[in-house]
Amino acid sequence: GGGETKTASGPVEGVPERFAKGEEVKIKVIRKIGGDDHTAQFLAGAKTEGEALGFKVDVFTANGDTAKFHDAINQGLQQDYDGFIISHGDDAATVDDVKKLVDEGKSVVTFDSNPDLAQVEGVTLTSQDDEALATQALDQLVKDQNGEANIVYLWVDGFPPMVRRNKVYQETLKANPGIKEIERFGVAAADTSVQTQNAVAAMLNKHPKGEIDAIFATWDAFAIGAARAIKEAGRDEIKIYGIDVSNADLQEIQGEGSPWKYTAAVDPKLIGEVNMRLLAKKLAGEETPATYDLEASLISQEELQQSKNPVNMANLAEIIEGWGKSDAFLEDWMEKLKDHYKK
Amino acid sequence: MEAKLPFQQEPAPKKTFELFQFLYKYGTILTIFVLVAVFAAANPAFINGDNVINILRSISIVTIIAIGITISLTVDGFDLSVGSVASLSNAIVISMFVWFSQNTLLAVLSAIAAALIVGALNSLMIVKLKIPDMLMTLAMMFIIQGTALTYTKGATVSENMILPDGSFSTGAISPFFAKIGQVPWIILIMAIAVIIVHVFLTYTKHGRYMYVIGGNKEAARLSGIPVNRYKTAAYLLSALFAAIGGIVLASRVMTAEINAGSPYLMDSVAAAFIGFSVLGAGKPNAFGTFVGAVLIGILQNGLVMMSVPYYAMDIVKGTVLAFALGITYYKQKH
Amino acid sequence: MEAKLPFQQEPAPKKTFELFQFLYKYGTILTIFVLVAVFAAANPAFINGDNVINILRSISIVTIIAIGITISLTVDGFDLSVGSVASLSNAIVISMFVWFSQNTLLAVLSAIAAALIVGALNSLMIVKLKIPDMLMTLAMMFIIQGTALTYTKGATVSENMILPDGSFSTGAISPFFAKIGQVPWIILIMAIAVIIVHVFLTYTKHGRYMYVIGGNKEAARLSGIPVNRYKTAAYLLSALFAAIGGIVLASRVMTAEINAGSPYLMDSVAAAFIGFSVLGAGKPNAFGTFVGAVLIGILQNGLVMMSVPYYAMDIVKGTVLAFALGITYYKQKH
Amino acid sequence: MKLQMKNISIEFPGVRALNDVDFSTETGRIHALIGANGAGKSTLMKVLSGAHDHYTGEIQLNGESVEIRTPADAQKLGIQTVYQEVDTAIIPSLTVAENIMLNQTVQAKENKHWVNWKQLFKQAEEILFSMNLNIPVKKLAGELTLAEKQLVLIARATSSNCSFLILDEPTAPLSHTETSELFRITRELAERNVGIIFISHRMPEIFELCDELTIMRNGELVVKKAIPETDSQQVIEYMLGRKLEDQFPARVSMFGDTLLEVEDLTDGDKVKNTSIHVKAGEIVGLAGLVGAGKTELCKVLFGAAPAKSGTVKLKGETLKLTSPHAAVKSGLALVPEERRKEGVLVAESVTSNLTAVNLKRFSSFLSFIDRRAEKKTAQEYIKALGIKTSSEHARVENLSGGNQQKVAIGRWLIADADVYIFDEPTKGVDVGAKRDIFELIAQLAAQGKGVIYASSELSEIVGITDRVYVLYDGEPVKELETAATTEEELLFYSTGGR
Ligand SMILES: Nc1ncnc2c1ncn2[C@@H]1O[C@H](COP(=O)(O)OP(=O)(O)OP(=O)(O)O)[C@@H](O)[C@H]1O
Ligand SMILES: Nc1ncnc2c1ncn2[C@@H]1O[C@H](COP(=O)(O)OP(=O)(O)OP(=O)(O)O)[C@@H](O)[C@H]1O
Ligand SMILES: [Mg+2]
Ligand SMILES: [Mg+2]
Repeated sequence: GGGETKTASGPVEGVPERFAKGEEVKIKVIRKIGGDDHTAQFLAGAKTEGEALGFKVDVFTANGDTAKFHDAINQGLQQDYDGFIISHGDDAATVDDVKKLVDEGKSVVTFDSNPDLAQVEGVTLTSQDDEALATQALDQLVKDQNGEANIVYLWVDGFPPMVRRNKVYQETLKANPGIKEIERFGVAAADTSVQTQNAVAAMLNKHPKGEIDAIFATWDAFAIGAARAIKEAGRDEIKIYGIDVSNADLQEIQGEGSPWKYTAAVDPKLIGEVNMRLLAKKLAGEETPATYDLEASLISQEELQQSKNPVNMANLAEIIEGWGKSDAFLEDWMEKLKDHYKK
Repeated sequence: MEAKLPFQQEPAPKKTFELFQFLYKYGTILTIFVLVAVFAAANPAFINGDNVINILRSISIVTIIAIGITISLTVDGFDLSVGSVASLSNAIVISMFVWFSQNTLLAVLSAIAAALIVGALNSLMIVKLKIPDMLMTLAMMFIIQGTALTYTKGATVSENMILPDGSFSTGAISPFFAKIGQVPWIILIMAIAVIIVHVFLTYTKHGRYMYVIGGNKEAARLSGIPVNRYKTAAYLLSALFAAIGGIVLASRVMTAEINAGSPYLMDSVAAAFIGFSVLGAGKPNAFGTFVGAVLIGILQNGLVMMSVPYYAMDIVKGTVLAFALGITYYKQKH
Repeated sequence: MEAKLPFQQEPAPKKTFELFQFLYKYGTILTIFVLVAVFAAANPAFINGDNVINILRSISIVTIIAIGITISLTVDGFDLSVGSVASLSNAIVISMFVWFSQNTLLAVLSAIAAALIVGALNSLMIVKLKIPDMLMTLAMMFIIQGTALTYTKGATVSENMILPDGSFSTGAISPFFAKIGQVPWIILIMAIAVIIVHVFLTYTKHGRYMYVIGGNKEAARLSGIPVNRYKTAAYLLSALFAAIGGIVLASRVMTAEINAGSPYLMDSVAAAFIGFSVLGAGKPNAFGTFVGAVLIGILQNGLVMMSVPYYAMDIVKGTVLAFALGITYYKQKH
Repeated sequence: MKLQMKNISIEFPGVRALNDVDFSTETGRIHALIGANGAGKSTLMKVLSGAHDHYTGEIQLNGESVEIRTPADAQKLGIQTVYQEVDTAIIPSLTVAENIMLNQTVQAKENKHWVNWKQLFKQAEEILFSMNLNIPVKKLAGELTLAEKQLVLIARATSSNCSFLILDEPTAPLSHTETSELFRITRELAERNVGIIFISHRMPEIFELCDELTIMRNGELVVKKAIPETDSQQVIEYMLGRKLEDQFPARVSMFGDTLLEVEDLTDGDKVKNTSIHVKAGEIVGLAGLVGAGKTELCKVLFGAAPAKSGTVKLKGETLKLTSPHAAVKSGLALVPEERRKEGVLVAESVTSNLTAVNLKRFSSFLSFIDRRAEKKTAQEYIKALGIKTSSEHARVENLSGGNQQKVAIGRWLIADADVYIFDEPTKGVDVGAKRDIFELIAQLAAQGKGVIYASSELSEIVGITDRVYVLYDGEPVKELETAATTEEELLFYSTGGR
């Protein structure tokens, strides 16, 4: 719920003035897209980190409805929030909204939003490093296939991260004439994975064994659907290279005979956490950068399968070095706050 | 006047306060008042002027689209394609600015023209081929959705977007157009739409004909009303209002995202249906639809304000809707 | 008693081949054959056995859910909540395994029990409070969607997931359960559902009564048919089939994604409506619904094979749907 | 003005409903159109009013050929119609005023776009006033009684340009007094030089009201005659193509034990303090004017409307009248008054209509229906009842009114109940079919069933029943032995006489 966090619980030593007296700090996290695991983890990351710091954190997703997203920002403006995390505000109107927020003296951190936000003073733009994500997955593909492969491209236009990933993909195709795209497909629907599953099943029929070497899936919902379709058809000669990860993805990758070999990802929970810490620094009046890219890692099936225990998002860090453990913007005073609000 | 027929005497009208009759008529409005009271008690900011404007702004697009559905409902039709028509007109109006550097008038007219073509197709198939409206507009929904997607190549259209050939688009959205989606214009447009359609349906011959057709198509035909012509008009109007909704949406978000209009379908249908019973109308009506949209808007806003977790919001929304329906329809059980 | 009235002689039934009568009856099936021919000509792989199985597998969940809608349609109802019920039962069945380490029987039964509660609520409100079914099930759709989301806290449920307290879930999905969503079981389940419901609706007293109620509720009531009981049964059955659809989906994807069932609503509605006219039934029927689902499935699969860009797919899907509707309903115009 | 229809023919799938029919009449006259059920009367009038466009033949006004293919064509020529089935013409969701003014609004000048509500209500009120009717103009038409709806439709028809008025069985739902009121209105219209075409199955009123008559049989014209030149015996012969024996079957009443006992039944509204009983083999009449509460009483007895207090015992056992389902189970049967809405399943086949109330008889283990047995029984009953239908698969929708009624009765015969309740079973039924229905009812009584016969046709009450309760204002005010009473006495008590 709205979170019965402890507020006004007396003074804290050694922390920025803003937090020293234990005054209530209210944060609103507003995300445009929703209904996927990435959203759930992102929001969970922001919320747990914020509450650990003693903030009151409200989260909202507009489930892809742009106008509702703006309604929520405008509504938040009327309420007594101190800071906002805005996620996936990729349209021009977001810039105006954020301007209004900043004019009202609110602190704002954005994630994967309109690059024009850079023009608004005092806002930090964070993003997953989409170029790095795509490059890591594609480089691995090229390496595994020795630069010669027929591939299926699973991609959907219309979303800024997708546009950025596509750019890398096009460059890779240009650089490696041996890589040929023979099919492409992609829908952004509520049941993307099932639709992809059905579509890939049809493609596998069209192209008999030997005609497809690999699939590049620019989104985990595509990859998981493709992986299921390949398993159903028993076409284990095809390898999947994906982007993004969730717990369900990890189970799929670890599964016996899964074709999903690699996925490049940033921990979505960590994104939420880092966003929250950036916001805390802003509230404390500390210096923050104008932009920040979260680092990407490449997760391989091999590494996962070597693990004795089943791997999930929490213990992935034990296998992938540096996973989920960024201490970016983690200040000493934050640890103190966390200690203070513990129990 | 004297009754010569021995119609047995009408029983004296019952003076007892008829609770359910009352609830039927005022149930929805009552629910709104209760909600306002609850939300305001929880957070006084709920009823400050800015928030009222927020709510009105947030329901304006839903209301405009729902008004179109209402018109299709009056002739006993049902237009499921409105959401996709809104998406299409959103895409067209923005692309006219961004890709083709056209002026506001031309951009808006193109969007409306496209919507009217859809409306004409709908009515042709429904009126001439007698395809059931729900089915036909469902099929049309797919077609338009696909058309809008193909038109934009599945990409979001926005200023300075990268075109397929790698260059940037140079067109700009006119500042005048940007006004449409802002307060007070967006609210004014909604108000005008509601008032015009209310007047049209209640006080003009044409509006009454539509109700006659909706009430008994056969009777309407037999009394010489050109039923097909009015049904056609209804689908054209419903497409027109969907287009206006899409244009206002375009101005509000200044981009054309894929399927941007489709989330409005459900809320609009709900608003139009809730509107049936408002003030005991018992039929689709513009004012009722507005009240229905207000109910939904207040709920949405109030729940966000009360920080109800987003995933529980649907429960509350559904429950209040069910509750409003419950008191509204309980009377019919008597 | 003897017929004393001098009846007109019956005219000999016309032997002329009535084209449109024929198209009305066989329009949908004809469309399917044409599509198969076109797709097979474009790519012979389309009609190889594996692909036929692909198609059947891809329509199985839609068909199962659409069968439930069909039952609600027979009593002149309409259940919009099936998609969300499928989501809910998907979430419950997976969580029973993953969170609570239950066995298959218990997992499946819990999901079905939850769905039946929804069905009971729906029918209570519709039958007792006389809330229009579309409205009530719309409200219920929101409620169930929210409930499912709240239950899973808006996250995907999968094996080894992290629980809110930071620990791992240790439950595993039973290998037996995993079979349900695989060929041939998934297709068999669909086939059995279609056959049972077809036989039920066509050859049993209860099915006949449901159609009678759908045709004229008041006349059915005065014929001594327990209308409310059958309406209740219809909503329970529709929820039951939605739950089965959700369970099969769960087994197919082995996770519980948010709102996983909701996309099935539209396709299921389309399938059930297309099914109306199959073989000239003129009313909702299980076999027709299956044919409707096949039509949609073939289209979907064939278009992917022909590498139609995904954004144009909806256009083709909608157009073929409109075309099938067109030839199906043209005859009523005579 | 002279109206002539020449060589009119029309076909529906499977039926040639009209075959070279000639019909003519003039303004200022009241012209009766009569014929057995399914003779084609309604169809001929639908041609005249533009409701069917696929007929062949010619229509002339004053010798000039006119084209009538749409309702608007007919109305422009001043041909107005009140259709047999009121529900096809009334708009239940709109007010009485809008219903009355519908044609006027439609025919108003093209450039008139606004609705003047005040004027609309006023004009509607004036029209009702001129007809001496007291119906609130702001009420929704859906809330009216059947008779009121009928009158509203007549008001609509006469409200605008009207040189010919077609009344298709207008008196069927009307009571005696309402009928005379209607006759007054009709005569006034004729005096105002409107030509009336009047369809009815009630012989006496035709002779009372009309100037001339046209008789149809099997979709063909039989004869046109002036009223003074003929009598009802002859007319019936023309109609049926044979002589009609007695209208009512001769019966020997043999009563058994008391089957149904109703004590102090009250529904808190229309039905008050009703205590009646029915013996085995007895036909008990419920007489009363329209609105006396006959239908309500029948429905309460059948569990179709809630009772407030009172007991109903069947064969000594107290019934729980919670639903028609329960009533049927305990052995009651009701043939309701409004057959299209309540009595038959219009969209279903004749077979499934006939078997619907007793499907159990045709279903076996696991409720599977034995279709062969079902079909056989249906065919038997179609033959036995003389239901005129193209086959047992035909949809009841396409049967004529009288045949629909036979289906509505037939289904209960299959159900084999103990007590049969008939609510106006002969409404809209021709004399031949009426005779069949009386025969059926007599047979039921002879088999030891109890029969309740509700009707506002006093002649029928006198003709068929053994005993009669007269209802006034929802209450049985008098119980009479039929043999010892007369129509006059029944009317006396029905109108509140004491
Ligand atoms: N739309 C239709 N489709 C098929 N058959 C029809 C249609 N309309 C009328 N008929 C048939 O035409 C014949 C004449 O019917 P019509 O309704 O004119 O009889 P009627 O003389 O008015 O009888 P009644 O006194 O019972 O009302 C009947 O056999 C009827 O079944
Ligand atoms: N078609 C109808 N529409 C609305 N109300 C009706 C209708 N028919 C009957 N009623 C209601 O039932 C009440 C009782 O009338 P009812 O029909 O029981 O009288 P009745 O004695 O059966 O007359 P009838 O000769 O019409 O059968 C009416 O006052 C009216 O309120
Ligand atoms: Mg007739
Ligand atoms: Mg009656």
